[in-house]
Amino acid sequence: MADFGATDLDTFRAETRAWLEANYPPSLHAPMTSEDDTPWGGRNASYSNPDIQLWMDRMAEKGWTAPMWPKAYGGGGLSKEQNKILESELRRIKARPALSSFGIWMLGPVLLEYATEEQKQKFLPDIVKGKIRWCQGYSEPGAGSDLAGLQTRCEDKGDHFLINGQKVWTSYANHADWIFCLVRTDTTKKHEGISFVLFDMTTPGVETRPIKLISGSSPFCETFFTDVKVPKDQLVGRLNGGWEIAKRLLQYERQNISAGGFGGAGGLDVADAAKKYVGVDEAGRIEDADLRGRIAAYKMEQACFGLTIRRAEAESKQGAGPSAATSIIKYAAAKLNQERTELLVEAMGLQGLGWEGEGFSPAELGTIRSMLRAKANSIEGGTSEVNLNVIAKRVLGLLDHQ
Amino acid sequence: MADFGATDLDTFRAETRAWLEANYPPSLHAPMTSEDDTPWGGRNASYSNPDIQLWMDRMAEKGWTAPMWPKAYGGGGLSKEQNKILESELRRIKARPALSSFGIWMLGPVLLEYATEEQKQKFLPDIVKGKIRWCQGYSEPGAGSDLAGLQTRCEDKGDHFLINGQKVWTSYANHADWIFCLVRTDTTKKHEGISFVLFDMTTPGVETRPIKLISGSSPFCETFFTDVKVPKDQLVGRLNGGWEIAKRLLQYERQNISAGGFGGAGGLDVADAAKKYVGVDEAGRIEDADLRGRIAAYKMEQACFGLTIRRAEAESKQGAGPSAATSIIKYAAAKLNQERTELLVEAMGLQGLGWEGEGFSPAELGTIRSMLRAKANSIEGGTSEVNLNVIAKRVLGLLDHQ
Amino acid sequence: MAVLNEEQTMLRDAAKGWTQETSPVGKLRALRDSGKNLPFDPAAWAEMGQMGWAGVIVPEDYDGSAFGYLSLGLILEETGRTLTASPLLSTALIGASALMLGGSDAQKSQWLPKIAAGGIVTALAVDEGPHHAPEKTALAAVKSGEGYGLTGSKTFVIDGDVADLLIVAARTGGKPGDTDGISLFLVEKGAAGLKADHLGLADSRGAARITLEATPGELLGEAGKGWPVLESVLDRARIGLAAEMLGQSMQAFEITLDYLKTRTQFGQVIGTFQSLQHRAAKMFTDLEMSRSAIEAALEGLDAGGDDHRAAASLAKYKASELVHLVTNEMVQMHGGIGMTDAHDAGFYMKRARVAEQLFGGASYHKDRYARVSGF
Amino acid sequence: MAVLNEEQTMLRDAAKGWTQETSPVGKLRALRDSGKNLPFDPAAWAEMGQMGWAGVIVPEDYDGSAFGYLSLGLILEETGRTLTASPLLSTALIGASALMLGGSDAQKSQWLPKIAAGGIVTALAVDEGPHHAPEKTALAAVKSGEGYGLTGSKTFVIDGDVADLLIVAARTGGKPGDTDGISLFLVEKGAAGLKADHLGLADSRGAARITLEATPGELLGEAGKGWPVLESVLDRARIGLAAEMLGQSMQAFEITLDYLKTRTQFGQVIGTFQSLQHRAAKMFTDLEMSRSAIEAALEGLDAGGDDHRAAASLAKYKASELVHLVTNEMVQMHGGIGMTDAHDAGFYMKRARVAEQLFGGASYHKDRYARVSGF
Repeated sequence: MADFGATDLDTFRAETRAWLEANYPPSLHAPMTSEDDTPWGGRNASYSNPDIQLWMDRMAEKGWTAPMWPKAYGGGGLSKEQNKILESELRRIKARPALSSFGIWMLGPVLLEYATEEQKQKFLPDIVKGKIRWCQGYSEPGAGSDLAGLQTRCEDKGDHFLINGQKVWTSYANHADWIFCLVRTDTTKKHEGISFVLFDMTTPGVETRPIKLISGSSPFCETFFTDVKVPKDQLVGRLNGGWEIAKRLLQYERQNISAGGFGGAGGLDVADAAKKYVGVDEAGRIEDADLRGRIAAYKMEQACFGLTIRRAEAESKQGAGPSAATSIIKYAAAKLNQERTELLVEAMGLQGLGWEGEGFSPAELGTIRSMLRAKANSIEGGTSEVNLNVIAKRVLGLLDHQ
Repeated sequence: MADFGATDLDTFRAETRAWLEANYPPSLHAPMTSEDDTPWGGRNASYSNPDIQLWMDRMAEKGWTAPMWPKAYGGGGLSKEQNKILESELRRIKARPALSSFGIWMLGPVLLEYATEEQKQKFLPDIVKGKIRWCQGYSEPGAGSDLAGLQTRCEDKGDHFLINGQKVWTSYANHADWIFCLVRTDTTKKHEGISFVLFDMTTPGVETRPIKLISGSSPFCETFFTDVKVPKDQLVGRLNGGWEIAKRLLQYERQNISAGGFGGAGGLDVADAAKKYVGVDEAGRIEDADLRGRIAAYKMEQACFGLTIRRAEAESKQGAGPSAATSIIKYAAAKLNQERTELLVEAMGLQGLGWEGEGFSPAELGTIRSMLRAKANSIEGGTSEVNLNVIAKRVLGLLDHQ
Repeated sequence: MAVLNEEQTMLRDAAKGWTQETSPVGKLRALRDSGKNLPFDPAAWAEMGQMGWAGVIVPEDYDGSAFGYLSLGLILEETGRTLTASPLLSTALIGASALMLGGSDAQKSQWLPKIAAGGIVTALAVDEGPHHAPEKTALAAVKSGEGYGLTGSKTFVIDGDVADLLIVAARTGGKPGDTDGISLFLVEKGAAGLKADHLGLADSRGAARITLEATPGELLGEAGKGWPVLESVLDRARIGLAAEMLGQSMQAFEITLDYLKTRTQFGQVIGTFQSLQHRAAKMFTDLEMSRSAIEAALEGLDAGGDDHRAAASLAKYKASELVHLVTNEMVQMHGGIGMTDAHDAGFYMKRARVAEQLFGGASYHKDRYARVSGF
Repeated sequence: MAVLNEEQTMLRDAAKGWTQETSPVGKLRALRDSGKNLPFDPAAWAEMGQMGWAGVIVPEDYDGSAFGYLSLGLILEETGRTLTASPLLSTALIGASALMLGGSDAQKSQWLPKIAAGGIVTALAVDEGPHHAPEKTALAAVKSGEGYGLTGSKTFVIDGDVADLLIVAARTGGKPGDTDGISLFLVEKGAAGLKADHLGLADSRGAARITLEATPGELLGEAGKGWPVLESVLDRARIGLAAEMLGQSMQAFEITLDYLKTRTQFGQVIGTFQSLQHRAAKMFTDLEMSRSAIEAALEGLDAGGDDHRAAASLAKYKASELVHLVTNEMVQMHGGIGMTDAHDAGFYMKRARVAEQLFGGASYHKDRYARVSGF
């Protein structure tokens, strides 16, 4: 990759801006009205607005759904600096994402690192184009925080693998085309008996069952494998070498979470909600002084969190490896999103506890559901307890009982 | 002991009231002005007011410094009901304690249970009379929460024991006449190698060194034993059977703490202090709304604590063994006293942080010192961490790693 | 556990047996999934009536058992354990208390026996916004002939959509914010201009929005002087609800403790991890402290006296903080399984959040306790 | 750790080396035990002056190095680590800022070079009661001839008893509570009617009570319009003090972490107990979050702009909460040894409590942050 100078970057910005102006479908300036319009791609994708597909295709054409992946695999081949410009130009026009994809966020980076050339050619371009939607087969009923305790058996049958077992918390498995999956290929070892395989969800013996959550939504499935036959060239990396890939992939998952924290910028501001639903005194202060203090404390923590993300980026850019601040981000993000959503419920009072039916606005009906959804933030992708263990041991150097 | 009926108890109350009116020295109605006037008794006792000694002697004469101990050992021989009446009559005239004594609170009860008749005759009457002041030789520099890890050596030299080692946190060791002391008589075992011995603090080889605390006071000592010779009849219970006695004694210590919580009723009320030092708004509310909320939360917890003590007493009186509520009392008492003293410092602002010199009232100067002293509440007599372990394991039935 | 007499022990054991065997959490799930928007199962309420639970605080002269508030609290604690939906709070406690405290002899004779028999459901209509604020009552009562006409609306009225008798706080004088000028009225089901709409809440029990338009109401107590009665009734409601929340917290804690003792990760039962042990021990501490406050408040009601404000605010504050903590820990300690609708944890958390808000949340009662204490 | 330039890295390393080697906590202990009631050791301050620390924010035109607030913050963080007492805050930061923001050219020329050289000590006299409340200033300044006469008293003035120059907030108009009508004055040591008494505080540094009686003061800035300058100076003081508290928290945490790694109980190093591990990890989280707020606030000062209110309140709030938690955990995790005067933990806790209160505690800044944020 050529090292672009400032002038080249200015040119790139101008060209990008022009291209976006010409190619961003005007109908997508309207806010997204349904989760069903999330551009997940895949074989069975369908959206309320065809421009969603158009925008995905146009971006994929340029490789900008995976801007920094090599052009050889369909990516954009952009440098870090160019990617920043692309992101800022997309933000400028408030563009919707062109493609939401576990393939891009999680699988792609590890394929680039661990897969054979043949595998890269086979899988990466379809990820970039949004043609294949992937899901992640990691957790099992008996293997949550202790992921390496997984039991899904994968036997070598000579010309193929045979997979039997059960996964849980498989995000959108019922909508996915393919799965990247951790399986046990050696029962005599723990971490060293795990392999990383890919297979088609339409393979006979694969069954998915959506899990209804306490929030009422069903973004996850139980996934069952009964005598599922998988070609042996769909193993990534070495046999029994899957744990290293799994850990690397979890890093990508956590980075993805940390980018904006949970919940992000969306939703009603807590202080605004309290002003509206609780009321203010003559000085403009939220009338419930105790709630006001807790909202202020939350907002201050949230401000610290944003400054910590900024600092961690600046420090790691300086090159001395990942910042120590990075280790706390998942833990802090989960806590903050839970605090925010609890405060929102409290600020809205019983109006924030409406579940369905008349008498509540859509935003009000979303409040308790978001709060319940946020409870998963300290469980999914590593529990807060595991996060604290990791900080204590890896960062602070404390030991286990000897 | 005869089982007194209601009429007998009325008579007892009348007689007690009359005796107290005749015998409580009027000069003791004035509040105690110095900690030096705490009636610890002992060989070297001296008080600013001779009536302190007079009151102790009169009460001791009747055995009422240890009201429920058998008369045979100098105690009052009162029943539970009679003792309640005595206590209520003492409260009625706001009597000062006649005798403050580790001998009565801690040592006496275990001597009654474990000592030989000869030992009881030798030690108990002098405790009741306040003639001998006792201290407790338990903790060591390497044995705090893990008390059973103690190392003070006690060797059997045929006609005597020989003791070498060091104790720490020995309350008022520099003022005590005798010590009850845990020593190691078998180095090959842990709990089963501990014995419980008594000896005179004037024995050659005993040395005490007061420990200055962060609050500025020195209620504790380091205590050193160098070739201290102890007669063998001063062993209580069996050789290597001291751990059982030690545990029983710690129960008495904790009961003693739980009676009124730490800090007790004394000192400035936190809400009053905040009203005075922070000010109130037009509705009479403490001006700092956040501090007001935290004071209210503290006061509500304190109210719950008082109600819990009451409930625990009522439940254990009902006879079904100690109430489950009892297990939380030491933990909760420490937390509450720390909260109270921290709130007091905060309410008084920098005026509550005065250490010495002009510019501060005596109450103000006591504020930060009390707060610092309260930090020990969650360490002394079993740390809060150990309390939580005990609740988790003994009450909730959770186990150690297997 | 409070020291109980024989009657109370029997009542408590009967309530425990019935709720655990006949009315587990699955009943609430079934109520929700029935899609009927009912605040409780009428058949279950009929059984409660047969067991005499509707008349526990009602004097014997009016066909009650006069066992008192502690006794009713014991039943509420047990129904709270299994999240049993019922009008015990709205009717057996609040309706009966309002009539006992504010009713004329005629009103008592008319209504208390029906309440005691479990024959009717009553509802207290007090709040007009999403946050508890009884003194902000604005709904107007205007003299009309011999009686009054009530116009306005109330919201989040527990059991209001199925009530046979509403007790409505209305304003006959003063302005919202004043305690003077508030009056209580009895409004019967089917009265002219009365409308009740179900509000679907997260706890699957819901509440009602009530609108009245020149609806005839019968004065309960003295005109303009309803506040002391209303506050006394509300304090009873807070204490009774706190007892229910205590039971809920107890069961949620016990379910969680069982899970800690059985779930294995990293080759260890997770209850052996010290950080979880300490958190469990702290929850236990809170449970014990809250129980003391709640039982003392119930005993205080039975002991008599006019002012239960501090005791009620203490009980409701502690219960709210407790159930919030315990349900959060229940979900977190269960991990993923606790996030699924198939598990009961979600039901405990959703009911907790509604109960926390009803009759004032932790923040409201902390402020009130401070006010009552003079700071 | 913020991204530093070469100058800043050198400055930080020099400060670390000097404080850890030359000015450990034992120096504060010696200061306390000397019985001289000095707020700092003059010899140490002289060394700091020689190293150029007094002039870090002073412009080069006035003999400073103009390295800026982040640079001064780095030094304060290092002196905070070892509880080094010095007038860095009162003079190098507050005094210099007040003159830079409010001073005339003549005043700058007269005082800034002296400050930069470490030749004088300055003190900001603002509060009149035990709680920080600058707008409540009542001390009266009355016009007298060409100048003003100041009458009243100030309390808890840092370094006020040894200051060569006092910056006094006084009222030339309005009433206590108003921000209009506040003016700033320079009052020199030895001025008529000026009296300073040492106040012995728990942190062994103390403060001063200042009384003035018709004491001549020279206006700093415009009469009656002193509030914006005062608030800007106070925000700098809060941010600088927060940097000192961050350092203090860091060192207290590290000492504690070392103890967790060495102290043995029950046959185990206590740092292997999971509940202590989680508490340590939470402290680390707070340390990192606080560092972000404090460094951002320092960088914000260097970046310019008028309004640092939110950043300053955020920094001081976080620092106060942090140092409170860390010093409590320091004592608790050390157990008995942490309760002894022979150990350093008590010094950290006592300084923490004083620093928490100075220029507004956590509660004050939480309220202020909400106000500034419009709710």
